[in-house]
Amino acid sequence: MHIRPREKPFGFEKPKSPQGEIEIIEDRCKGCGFCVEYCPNDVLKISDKYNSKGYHPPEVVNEEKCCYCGFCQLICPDFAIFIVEKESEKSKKAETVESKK
Amino acid sequence: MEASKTLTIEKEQRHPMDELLRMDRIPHIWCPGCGIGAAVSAFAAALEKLEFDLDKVCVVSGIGCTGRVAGYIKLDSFHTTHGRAIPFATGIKLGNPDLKVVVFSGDGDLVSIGGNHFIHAARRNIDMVVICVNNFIYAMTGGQVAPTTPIPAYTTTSPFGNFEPPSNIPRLAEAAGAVYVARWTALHLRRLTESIVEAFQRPGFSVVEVISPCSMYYSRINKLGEGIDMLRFYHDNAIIRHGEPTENLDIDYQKQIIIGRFVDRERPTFMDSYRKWLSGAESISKEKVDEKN
Amino acid sequence: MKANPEDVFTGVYYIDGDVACAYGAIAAGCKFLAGYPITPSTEAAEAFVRRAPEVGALFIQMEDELGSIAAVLGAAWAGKKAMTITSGPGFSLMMENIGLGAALEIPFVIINIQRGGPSTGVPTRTGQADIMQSRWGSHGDYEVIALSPDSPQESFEFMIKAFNLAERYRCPVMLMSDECVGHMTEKVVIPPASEIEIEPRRFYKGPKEDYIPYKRESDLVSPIVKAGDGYNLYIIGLTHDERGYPISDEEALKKDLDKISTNRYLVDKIRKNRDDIIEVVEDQIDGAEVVVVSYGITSRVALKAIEQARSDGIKVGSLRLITVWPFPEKRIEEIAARVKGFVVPEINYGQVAFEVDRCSHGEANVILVPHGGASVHDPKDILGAIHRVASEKKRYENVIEYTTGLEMSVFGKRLAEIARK
Amino acid sequence: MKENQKGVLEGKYKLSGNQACAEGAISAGCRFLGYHPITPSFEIVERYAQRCGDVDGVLIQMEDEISVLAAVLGASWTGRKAITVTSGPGLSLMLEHVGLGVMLETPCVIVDVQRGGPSEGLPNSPGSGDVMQARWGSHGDYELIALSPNSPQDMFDLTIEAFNFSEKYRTPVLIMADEAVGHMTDEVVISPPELVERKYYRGPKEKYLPYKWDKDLIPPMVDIGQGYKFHVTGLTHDERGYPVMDEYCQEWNVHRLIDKIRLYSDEIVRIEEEETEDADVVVVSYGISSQDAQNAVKRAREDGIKAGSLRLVTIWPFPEKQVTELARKVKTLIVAEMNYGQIFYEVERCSRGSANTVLISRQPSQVHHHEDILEAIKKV
Repeated sequence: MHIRPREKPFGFEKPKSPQGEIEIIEDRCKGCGFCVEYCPNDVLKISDKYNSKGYHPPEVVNEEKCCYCGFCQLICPDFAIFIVEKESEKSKKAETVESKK
Repeated sequence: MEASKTLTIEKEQRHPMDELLRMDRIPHIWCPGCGIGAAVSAFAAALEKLEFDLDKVCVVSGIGCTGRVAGYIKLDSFHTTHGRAIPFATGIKLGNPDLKVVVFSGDGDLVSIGGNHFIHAARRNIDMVVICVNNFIYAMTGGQVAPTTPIPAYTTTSPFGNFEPPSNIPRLAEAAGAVYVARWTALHLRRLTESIVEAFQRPGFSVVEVISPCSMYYSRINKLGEGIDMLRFYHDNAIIRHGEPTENLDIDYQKQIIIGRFVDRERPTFMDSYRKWLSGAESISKEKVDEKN
Repeated sequence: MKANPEDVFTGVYYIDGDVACAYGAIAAGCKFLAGYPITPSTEAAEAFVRRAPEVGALFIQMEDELGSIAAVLGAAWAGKKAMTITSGPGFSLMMENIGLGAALEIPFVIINIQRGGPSTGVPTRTGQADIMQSRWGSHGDYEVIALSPDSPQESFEFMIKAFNLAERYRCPVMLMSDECVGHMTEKVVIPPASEIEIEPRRFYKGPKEDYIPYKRESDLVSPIVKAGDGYNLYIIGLTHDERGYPISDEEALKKDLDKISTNRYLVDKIRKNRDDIIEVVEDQIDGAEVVVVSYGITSRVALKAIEQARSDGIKVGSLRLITVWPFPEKRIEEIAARVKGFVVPEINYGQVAFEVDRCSHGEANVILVPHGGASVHDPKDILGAIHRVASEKKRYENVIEYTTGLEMSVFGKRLAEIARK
Repeated sequence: MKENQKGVLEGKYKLSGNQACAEGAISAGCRFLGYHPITPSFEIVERYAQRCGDVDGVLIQMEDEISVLAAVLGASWTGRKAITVTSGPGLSLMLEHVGLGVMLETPCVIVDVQRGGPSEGLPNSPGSGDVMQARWGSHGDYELIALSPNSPQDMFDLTIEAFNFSEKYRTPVLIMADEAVGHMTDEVVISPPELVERKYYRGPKEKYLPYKWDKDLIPPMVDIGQGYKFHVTGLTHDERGYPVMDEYCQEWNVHRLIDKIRLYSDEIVRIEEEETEDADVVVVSYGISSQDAQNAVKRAREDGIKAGSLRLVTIWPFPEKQVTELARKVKTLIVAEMNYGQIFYEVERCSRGSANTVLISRQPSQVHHHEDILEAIKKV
């Protein structure tokens, strides 16, 4: 019988939580509200300002809650919001240490 | 006309999808709250996952709101006549079988005026992916009744309510011989992306139906709110049932919508059969050309 | 026969040309509309469907234009006055069945709200480039009648005229409107039913057993029956004889097809009756040096140029085609002998202009003022063409294309000059 | 180019007009045939199907004629020369895509083996009732090229010519054959053809604009799948191929589509004149009628009548100048055609009043049509 090695719930590697930044191209937004409604962590809110087309683009209100799942990017029908993924700070530090070595 | 009058976006923000879009044509013409843009996002995400050589992918559209998709995707793209996207794509696929051909069009275009071509392309099993955005209405011409309009929805040409039974696209596709049939909504985008990936991987005629809100005509005439309200409705009423028999997939007005992947099978594609036929045919043809004096 | 008062929405309206078409059709007794959505004609179908229940009419949106026209042909055989509404691309799709309608001599009406072409072109803007198509679009030989309105009021009136002509001559009648007229909103006066003359269908009245489907009366048109009246009709699109039975190819090779088939009548019933059908509006033709031949929306644009040219001292006459087909050949011929030349402004690159040129037999110069569509002419171009014809000494070898301001502003010079380099 | 000649025949063959057309297409390098079966054009498909294996051609029977032409246009954009064959009713269905082909400037060839019309008409009898339809059938304004063969050899030669025109001018080209020519069997000489190759774009990829035309008014083309990522649309478009809905763009686009044929009509037009030098009466004809006309002219000459014959090989663009010149020289132009007057009107227009014009409508039953023409000549 094949014995499987004991695995941690998410595999051997420690799960990385993605880090990033939310970018909103305000002038493309048509104010449909899809991203705000379906953000799992309520990171976004419709803002009070107007863009050049007269719509209210969304704004980031709870950035710390963002899990960078990218659903806002996927659901935006106007290609106006996206996530720029970044390496988490810890891993960055580790990298720099390695490179110094 | 020279390409001078283009709207450029000043900031250096580069959306990851910009590579795949004709940026000189963005913003697109779709209304606020329309789901076609989301379907395009899912398509782009699927292409990213598939890691195809994008030079070898081409998009063909018919006429209508969804018909404009071809004009915004930066691939070899064709905006053809109403209903004839599938035959045009058939020609492309047979002309150069190395290409990946996608037909991206609407329900009226594919099932009404193009219904015959839909059936026969599925029957022949021509290797292409058909993404059918179903918004239950002819939106480009101003909200006329469509072959998918549920009973008794109002449209401008059914001002007293629609009474014609609507088409069930997955069932039609299955019966005609499609090898892969799935239906998602403009909200179930991760699964939609997954489905488009699978549709590309299956050799043969694959159909992915995308239920999408028409915020300007369908929901306004029927007083269903805005695009976002339609998405909320999908959220509450869409039930995922993979492998559901397609006869159960009729869509009733504002009732539950069964979504999922319904058909996934194998059949020889047109080009496979054709090559086989051609290799067998060579001997015949040599015999026949003997009328030389 | 007078119109049915229930069908006529008597009153004064402020509506666009599309809606006027729908009201005109209803007033003419149209009880069946099969259509398919196409910009810019949908307003007409929408108006029809909203008023249909009041008059007991039926609207069906078919799966495509081929289906629409086929349904119209069927409904006409069922005894209903029937029509369809479309625009260029839909019109192209209908061509095969227009031929069938012509061959079967079915009375029906097609409204074509023309848009800029070819192909998908400019769907939301105007054009006049389907005129030749309406005459020659289907394969084989046949003749049609085509009318061209220039205002919503005329759209209403011509719909009634169109149905009357269709019933009278048992042939396809086309209302060649355009996007400009279709979307132009103006005052439309719908008169009481007692003032609207309606041509009833020419039903056969003789004994049943003597009925022969295509037996001609003196005006070359045969009376019609409807399906379900017990005549056991056999109707077929193959070339047929008087009884409606197909003629075999062997027979066609042996006998004189003109005598045994109905083919000859399809053209003759229009050609021989053309004097009764043709209608033109003339203005100051007598003594004119230059005559402007126009139709549809262009005739309204031309008015401005004509007025200006008259004040410049040129004697300008105007000939407006109400019936584009059959073409007023004789009238043009008569005028050609008396004038220096014709100016033909149209929103295409030469269709009716060539017809005018043909009928003038080289006796008058013809200048075409072309326009690609998507807007109407600049009256200045028409005025320029009038001046050119008035001062021209030599005789042209062919239709001359006037270089419009639009061409100059787009290309900087004449396209012909660019190409010849 | 060389590998394209694999399987191409050479030599003398006994072929029907339809078979010759298929061989012509193969010789011209056509490797895609889309069709929907229709009498009397089917022998072209039959022949092509038999020869398909030799030349690696693609053959597909579509569900109707509408889709046939759509598929042909699609195939043409992949770089294959493509052809479709049909007859009157099929051509009526194809019309929308003829317009699309013109708008997208897609090279392709449509063979219309004409039969009696209108509607289903007489499927096994010849006709020429579609010649005006060929020019005016689709909505909107456009120009295209139509050729009219009168023998199997002509079918072969003109099919190659049609491909050359379509590649040179980037336009659909129609071959207006008829049932009689299609089913006529005769000796056909198949010789290596002179082919015009597609005008391809050769500049840098990122600078490619699908409708940026050269001085000859014809934009260079690329194939799908080469990474140009271009967009084309049936809507009125600018040089990028993107839709623009205004009169300037419409003028820019459609005026050129018209002029790229109209201005080059001298290079396109082909006519055959016989004994017109001193003629009083000239019979103008095309297609199968021209054989009768030429016979009748010979007989008339024997009888001492100064008759001549003008055969239109190119119907569209119409040989206006040639007919006008001829009309000045002669007293009467007799137009012999198999319909109730179509090309007759064009001849009437171009004769500009300097010659009388007479129409003789031929019917399928008139096997000895030349006698009628002769009679008409004598009468004049």
